[in-house]
Formats: sequence, structure tokens, C-alpha cells
Amino acid sequence: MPELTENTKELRIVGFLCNWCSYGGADTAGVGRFIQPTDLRIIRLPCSGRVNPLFIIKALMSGADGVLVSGCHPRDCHYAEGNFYARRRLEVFKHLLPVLGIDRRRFEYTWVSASEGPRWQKVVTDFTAQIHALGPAKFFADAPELDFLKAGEGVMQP
Amino acid sequence: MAIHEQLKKIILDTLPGVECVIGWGPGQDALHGSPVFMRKPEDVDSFMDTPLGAFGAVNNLALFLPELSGKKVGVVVKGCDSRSIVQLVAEKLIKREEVVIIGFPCEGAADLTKIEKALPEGREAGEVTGAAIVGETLKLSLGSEEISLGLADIKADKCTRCKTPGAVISDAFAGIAGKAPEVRDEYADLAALEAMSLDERFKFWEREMSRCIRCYACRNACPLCVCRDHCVAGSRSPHWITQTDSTRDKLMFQIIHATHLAGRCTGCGECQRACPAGIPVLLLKRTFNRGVAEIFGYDAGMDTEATPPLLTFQVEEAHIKEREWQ
Amino acid sequence: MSNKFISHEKLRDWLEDLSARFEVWAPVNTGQDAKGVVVYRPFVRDGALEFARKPVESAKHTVFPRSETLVNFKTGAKDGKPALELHVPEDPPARAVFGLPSCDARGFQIFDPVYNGSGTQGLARDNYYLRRRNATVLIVKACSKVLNTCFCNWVGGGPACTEGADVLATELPDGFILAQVTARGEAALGSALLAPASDSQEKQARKLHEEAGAALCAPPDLSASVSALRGKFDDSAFWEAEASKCLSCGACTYLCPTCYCFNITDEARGVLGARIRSWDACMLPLFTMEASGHNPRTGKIQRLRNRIGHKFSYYPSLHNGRIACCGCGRCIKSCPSSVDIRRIVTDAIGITGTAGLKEQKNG
Amino acid sequence: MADAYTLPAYDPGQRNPYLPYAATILEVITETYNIKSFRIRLDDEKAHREFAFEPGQVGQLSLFGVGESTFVINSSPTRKEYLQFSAMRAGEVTTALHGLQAGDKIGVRAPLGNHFPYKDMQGKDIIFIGGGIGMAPLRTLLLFMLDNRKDYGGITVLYGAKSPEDLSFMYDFKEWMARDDIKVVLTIDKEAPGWEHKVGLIPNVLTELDPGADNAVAVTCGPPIMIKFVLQALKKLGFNDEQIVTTLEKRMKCGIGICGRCNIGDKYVCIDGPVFTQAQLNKMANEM
Repeated sequence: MPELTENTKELRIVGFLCNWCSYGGADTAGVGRFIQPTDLRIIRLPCSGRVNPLFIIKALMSGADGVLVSGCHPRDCHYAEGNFYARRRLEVFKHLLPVLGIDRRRFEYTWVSASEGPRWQKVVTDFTAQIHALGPAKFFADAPELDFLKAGEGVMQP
Repeated sequence: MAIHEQLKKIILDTLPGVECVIGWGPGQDALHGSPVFMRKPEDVDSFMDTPLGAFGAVNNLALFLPELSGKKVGVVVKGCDSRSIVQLVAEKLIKREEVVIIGFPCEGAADLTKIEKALPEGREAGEVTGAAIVGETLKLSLGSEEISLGLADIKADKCTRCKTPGAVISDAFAGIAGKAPEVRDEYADLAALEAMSLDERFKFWEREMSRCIRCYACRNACPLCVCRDHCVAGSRSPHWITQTDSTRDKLMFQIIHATHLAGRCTGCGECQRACPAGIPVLLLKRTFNRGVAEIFGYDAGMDTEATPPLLTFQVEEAHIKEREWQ
Repeated sequence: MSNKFISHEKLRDWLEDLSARFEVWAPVNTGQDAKGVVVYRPFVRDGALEFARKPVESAKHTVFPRSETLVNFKTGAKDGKPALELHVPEDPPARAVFGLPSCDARGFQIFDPVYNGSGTQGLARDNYYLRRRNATVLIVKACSKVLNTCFCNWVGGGPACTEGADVLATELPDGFILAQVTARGEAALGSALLAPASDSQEKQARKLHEEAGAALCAPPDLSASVSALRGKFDDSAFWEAEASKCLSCGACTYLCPTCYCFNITDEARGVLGARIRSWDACMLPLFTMEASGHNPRTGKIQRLRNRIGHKFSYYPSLHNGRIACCGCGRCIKSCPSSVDIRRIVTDAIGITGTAGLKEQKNG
Repeated sequence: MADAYTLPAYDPGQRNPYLPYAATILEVITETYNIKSFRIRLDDEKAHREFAFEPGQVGQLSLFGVGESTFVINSSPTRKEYLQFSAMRAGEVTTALHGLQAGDKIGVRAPLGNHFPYKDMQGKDIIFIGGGIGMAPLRTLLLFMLDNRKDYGGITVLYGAKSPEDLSFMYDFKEWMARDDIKVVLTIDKEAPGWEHKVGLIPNVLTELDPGADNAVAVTCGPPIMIKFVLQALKKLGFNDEQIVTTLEKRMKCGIGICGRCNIGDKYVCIDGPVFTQAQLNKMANEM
């Protein structure tokens, strides 16, 4: 567990995982009780080809500190070619982040198969360490009208 | 015969076979041209009948083609505008046979923002009462005051990196197309932004986007934004953006726009020109254009047969190197 | 009461002084250089105030924000039963807007009767607008120049028109002369930093007003616009010709000082939410789109017809002939396609060779 | 220095027209596969008791977090235990509305708009012609008239829909058909097993019914295509445009004539309508 201590404040990392490979890989890692950092929130999608690049930026702009996309290895896509399209889209999309002032390293995409529990552990651990090294992200201001929504449960505020 | 006279003749010859020919006519003042839909021969009189002539042919008229699809129309294009048509045809958004493309050798078009910036401090473009092009200068009157500006200084940025002074495709061409110049887009505009730190860039967008009035002129001026009345920006399901006046939502829309244009944008710059708040929204599209050119060697709007790179793939990608985790 | 004077050097001191009682707004250059875009912003001492160039946007949002909360709500459950709490936001602070042109101030007079419930005979008044309107002091700056898109004099205004102004400021070479117009204006002028204006300053101001007024071309008679546009309603060839080049974006409506339409939408996260009123534009297709899919204004032609019709026919027919346009010209100046509202209205009425338009066309 | 222009005053005591009444759903009635009716009561008992409206007026129902949508109050002002609204599932709000059940909270801004000219109709024969969900606004007027039966002449109700499954308010119709002081005719577009009433399109059944235009008023509401042919049929039956009353639907937001989207020329459906006579509609801009 490099650079991660028990005292480190958890950051918000969103993971978009394909149902057939990477979600299975994460499950394999879990069943195998591989130790992993707990910052990642997983959103399961049918395929990495389902990942609209806007999911990534929406997450980053709304307060996520990092976003990880993971799908089947190229040639292994359950839908034959979804990850081939994803690879192109995500690779192009990477270019946008630094122009917006967002560190390029806050987003990564990779491939993890259902059997690759150890690889999943490595990816999550490395990526989480990478995000911790960058620290909490800045995000763009939301409307002041919606400020009170952040106030937490049960508090009515003007 | 002057180019615009030759164009008029071609337009008159084209009119009988088409619903209308779209060209440029007079706008609200000496500096502005405006799209004109010529339906009758007498409508052709006003074509380029402006002080700036072809230099004032600013609007990209390819914009109007998708909404007119099903009708045969003529359209006069600058080289850059023809690229939008090429892209629309390549994506099967318009039918090639429904458009009569009329080209001319473009020497560049005016950038009204640059003109205003070139005026003395405190003066604005709306004060201009008269204009005339004399050789390589634009002579302006602001009431009794006379000001001369070099044409090269007030040309749109895109003209300085133009690879297509003639039309990429055309059915008729006035004059002789100049040889395509050897220019390389160095993305100097992006380089200037990237000279800033990440924090500064973040603040740059916060400041710029704070002026956005959410009018969607950027979207509606974009010839490749073809969803038009069905834009996801107006959708509550999916709910990408709220109706609030927040920087986040405004920037989010720009990212949606740019992302939907990745691998499709020809860099015509109409989005930025249309922005009443002067926000450099083209930068985001150029970011993707540069990325797409780097990875796929692709430049949109040059070939009607080409497949946009994000609509296809290769099993082994030559220029995508993924991060190693081991 | 005599007029006041504030020198350029002391202007920021005075605005700061005002800031103790008001949230002060003023035109600011927000761009990267001396010719950056001028918009209205809350005053900060080191802000790049600019009075030379006309703000790109109108001052509408200083009284009618682009988005505001109507009601906050909390849903969910209490004691095992569905629960609902509603909360109306508190009154906003008093505002003073310094340096807006007369057209922007007159624009609010188009809002006033509508938001005061003219449609419901006063039964339903818009508290949100009225409370902001009453808490805002408008310090108009007389225009010292006119732009080629200005036509305030066509619709009853002028470069130094005091209608809608609480204070009229006129910029002289060394500062501003401030004339109180309404009783409300007094609150802004009670500052020890202000000196009494001298006779020669008064004279200079009057001269500037006259010169700016003279720079506008003679206005055409628009009194026939109500009936003319009613008559043109079904003339589809007329509207197609006028609307072909329209992009159907919202720039004209959002920059307009008199366009007052809005949308109401909910935003919620979990049990908390806000009902938000935000600007809307009749030029956008979703404005009138019904859940069934039916849209009474399907195309840009019908939408442009409604915009022009509303300003120059429907509104005046409901409000004693007052045209719902203040002639600021922003819709023309910032239209990406150069749609010219003056031309559409004069074409509809059948006025040919309008002096201003003709001159400008020939450059 | 004369203050020639009087700024409209802000009175904090004036009721906030955008603040909905909190209300509770008492009952949800499944009318058809895509239409439900909701009976609601304002949470503030005093407000509920004092709530007054006229037949034909509308209300904005609020689903907090989703939005508002406009519906006619289809219960009668003479029956005050609840307010009833009926909604066909179409957009975001109606879809969410269909997910609600008794006990759930809802917001309501009402009454809004004008109402049926029921006073002008006194002493006249009334023919109601409703199609599908278009029966909802007619229901409020009909209930009102039945509660003031002596004020009106003969009452005929013609209601139709595509199939028996598309007919709403059957609990009412059962009651109405049992009465002998009104005439009720039901019709469906195509034969269906077990159907004992008329078969045929509403305009055709109307022509066959020939209610007589003398001293009569026709009140109609339904899909645009039905209205178009009903108008033609009524004209042939001798009804003039003053004798035909209908109620319109437009996208509305504020409901108080401000937000600007429901106008037809210089008329606003939310305040000048939704009820118009055909004679009034003829004078309005052709932008339905």
C-alpha cells in the first residue's frame, strides 16, 4: 500500500466498470480478500463502450477527485467492439482535461478481465495513490441557489 | 470581371434550378454582412453589396443546409465553409446532390472583434459610420474621424492558418483557385493557454464562462451541431445541466458541445464569433482537433469519403499508448 | 435641490461609500485586454470599471436575476408519513446600479405592469420581482455617443432620457454630474463625498445631452405597428423572408432589457430541492413544446414572429400602446446573423427608406 | 421634481403566487391504463375550507423535484371534500404523478384561469361533447350543473374514446346513466365484445344525435382532430360560434400571465382562458 496510511482522508474516486470483465475483476479481488483502498465508488455499466466521456467530466466537475474507467481487454469485449470505440473516445477526451485546468492524471482508463483479481488490486491501489498524491480536486462553482442542497440531510436553509 | 460580379453571374445561372441560393448581403452597418437567401433574380443585386465585399463574407452559410434538406439549394462558400459541407456530406447529414456549391478564391474574412480591438481606447465597432477597402487597408469613418487598419491585422485567426483558400468541393467556381498554401496549424492559441498553470487555466475558464448568458448562439451557429431542436442541453432526462446561472453548468455545456464535435469540427470558428459574450469557446474544440490530428492524423472536412475517427477503430491502434500498471 | 458632482478620482470612494447601504453594480471590463467584454458586475474597488463602451448585456439581471429560487422544499418522511416543508428565500439586499444607459432603465418599465399583475387585475403579483425592483436604485449614465444600432428615440427614449432613472449621471471630462430624478434617488446622493455641481458643469451636461440626441436619426412613426403586425400574422412569405437567416438562438432575448419570459424548473438532491425561476427565450423550440409533442411554434419563423409580435403588437395592445422595446439595439448588434428588428418592423408597417437604416446600409 | 412614474409597490403581505399549497393525496383512481385521477385536500384545513373556484378553472400540481404541470380541477365547486385532478401519462411530471399514492404529499397552485360561462348558460339546453381525457373539464361543469339542476334546460352528454378501456370516469357515468334528468350517450371508435352502447366517431354520433341548436350551448373538449370535426358537425346542426364553448391546453409555467409561453397573439391561455367560445377563438391569432 504505497503512500496510503490509515489516517489519510478518503478522496472521492468514481469508477466506471464494464459488467462483463472489470466488474468481475473487482469482484474477484473482493472475493479473494485482496486489500484495496476504499476511495473508489464503482458504477457498473454494460460495457466500456457505454462510457460517455461526459460521465467523466460531469463527475470531475461535480466534486470527484479522480475517475477510473475499466473494461474488457481489447479483443475480449463481450459486445465484440465496444472497448475499441471506447479506447478512441477516452484517449481523445484525455486531451481536454489539462486545458480546463484539471490535472490529466485525475483520469485513467484501463482493461481488467474478470479473472485478474491481482491486476484489479494493483490498478485501484496505484490509481488511488496517484489521486492522493494530487490531493483533493478543485471543482467549478455550482449555482448559489443550490448551495443549501449541500448542507446535508434535514436542514432547511434559505 | 471582379470576383463578386462573376459570383453574381453564377448565382443567376444557378437560381432556376434551385429553391434559393444562400450568399452574403448587407448587414446592419458598414462592417456587417448578413446571410441573404436569394430566391429571385432581383435578390442577387444585394449579393456582396457591402463596403467590405468578400472580406465581409463572414457567416458560414453551410449552417443552413441541414434545415433545408429535401430541397435543392445553392450556397456560396469560402474554403473553410466548404469544409463544413464536406463533413456534413461525409456524415450523411445532407445529400451532396441537393447542394449546388459555389466557390471563390477567398483572401480571408474580417474578425469584428479584432476590428474593435484595433480602434482607439474606448471606441467600439458600433460607432463605425462608414468603411471602404483600399488596397490592403480598411478605411473606417467614426463620425468625422478617419481610421485605417491593415487587412492582415483584422483577418480572422482561422484565415492565418487556412489550408483551403479555394473550395474543397464545388460545382461552380468564380475565378481561379489559388494554390493551397503550405501552412501548419501550430495551435498558438492553445499554446498561450497552456503557458498558464493548471490553476490559472481553471480560473481563466471560471472568469470567461461567468459571462455566458446561456443563449446557445454557439450551438446554433455551428454547422455541425445538427441535433438543433433536440439538444441534450434542453433535456431534463438525462439531466446534464440545470437551468441555473452557474459557471459549472455553463462550462458543462461547452464541454458537451466540444465533445460532440470531437473528430468532426472543421474549426470554422462560428461558435466563437457568434458568442455575444466574447467567450473563446473555440479553444475547447481546437483542443480536440489537435488531439484527433495527433492520434489519427485526421482533419475534418477534407474528404467526403473519410470516416470520422471516432466512428471507427483499429484493433491495433498505432498511436494510442496505454498506461502500464505493472 | 441642486445637482451633485463627483470627480473621477473620487468615484470609487463614493461607490464604496454607497456599498455600505447598497450592493453596488456597475459596468466592468471582464476581458483580457482594454477591449474586453463589458458586463455588469458587483462593484469592487479594483475592478475595471468601464463607461466608454456600452455593456454587451443589459442591466436586466440586476433586478431580474438569470436564475433565482422561488421555493426551497424538503420532501421525505416524518413520523412514518410523507412530509413536505416549503421555504421562501429571504429578501435580497438593496442594490444600486451605477452607469447603466437610459434604455436599460426604461426596460424595467416594460416589466412593471406585467409583474404587478396586469394580466390578473392585480390578483397575482410577482413578489420576487417587485421586492427587488423596489430595493434597487438606478443611476443612469447619459449616453455621450450613439451606436449605429441605437434607436431609443424610435420608442420614446433618448440618450439622456430620465424615464426609469432614479439619478441621471452625465460624464464630464473630470467627473460625473449627478441629477436626482426620483425621491428614491436621494438615498444614493446622501454622501459627503459629493460636491454641489457648478453652473458651468450643468451647462456642459446639457450640451452633451443635446449633442447625443442630435446624433440619432429622425425616428419613423411606429404607431401602426400593432395593426400592421396583426395584419402580417398569416403572411408566411413575409416571415420566411425575415426569418430565413435567424439561427433560432436566444442571444436577442437574453440581451434584451425588456424580454421578461421565464421558466420554472426543479432541482433536487435527496430530500432537499429548489424550485428555480430562470430566464427563458421564445426563440428556443422547447419554450412552447407540450408534453404530447405538439408545438404551436414549431419553427424559427413562428418563433421570430412571436418575438416581434409580442414587442410591437401584443404588448402595446394590452398596455396603452406602449411598445415593449427600448431601442437599445443589442439584439441587432449581437445577432450572429444580423437579424435587424428595426427592419422587420418597418417592413411590416411598410415604411421604406428609413433614414437611419438606409444611411447605415450604404455605410 | 415630480415622480411622474409610479413604481408598483411591493407588499410583503400579498400572497406569493408561486408558493404552492401543501396538500395530501386522499385517493388515486385508475381511470384507464394511462389516466389516473387524484383526489387531494389542502393540508391547511382553513385554506381548504376557504378554497373557492369556478368550474373550468385549472391548477398547477407540483411534484417537488420534478416540476409543475397544469390540470383542470375536475371536481365541482359545489362538492368541497376534495379537489380532483386527472392526468394522462405523457411527460416527466405526469409520469411521476402516476407513481404517487394516497397519503403522498403534493403541491397545488390554484385556482388559475377563467371558467365556463355557466351563468350565461342558465335556462339553456346543454350538450357536452367529450373525447378521452377531454371529459375532465366537462366533468366539473356537469357536476356543477347537476347540483344546480333547475337552472338549466335539457342536458345531453356525449362521451367517446377509442375503446371501452380508454373511457374515464365510468363511476360517474354509471350514476349519470341511472338519472332520468340527463341524457347520456357513450361511444367507441370500433366494435368491442360486450359493448352495449354506440359505436362510431364522436362527430358522426353527434350528427346522428342531432341535439338541436335552438337555445342550446355545446361544450366540447378532446383531441384536436376530434374538435376539428365536432366543430364542423355542430355548424351543420345549426350551432353558431357563440354557442360553442371549448377549453384549451398550452404549455404553462407561471399560470398568472407573466412567463410568456401560453400566448396566442395578445391572449394568454392561462388568464384569458383556458375557456373560450369558438367566436372568441376565431378572432385570435392562428397559432394553436
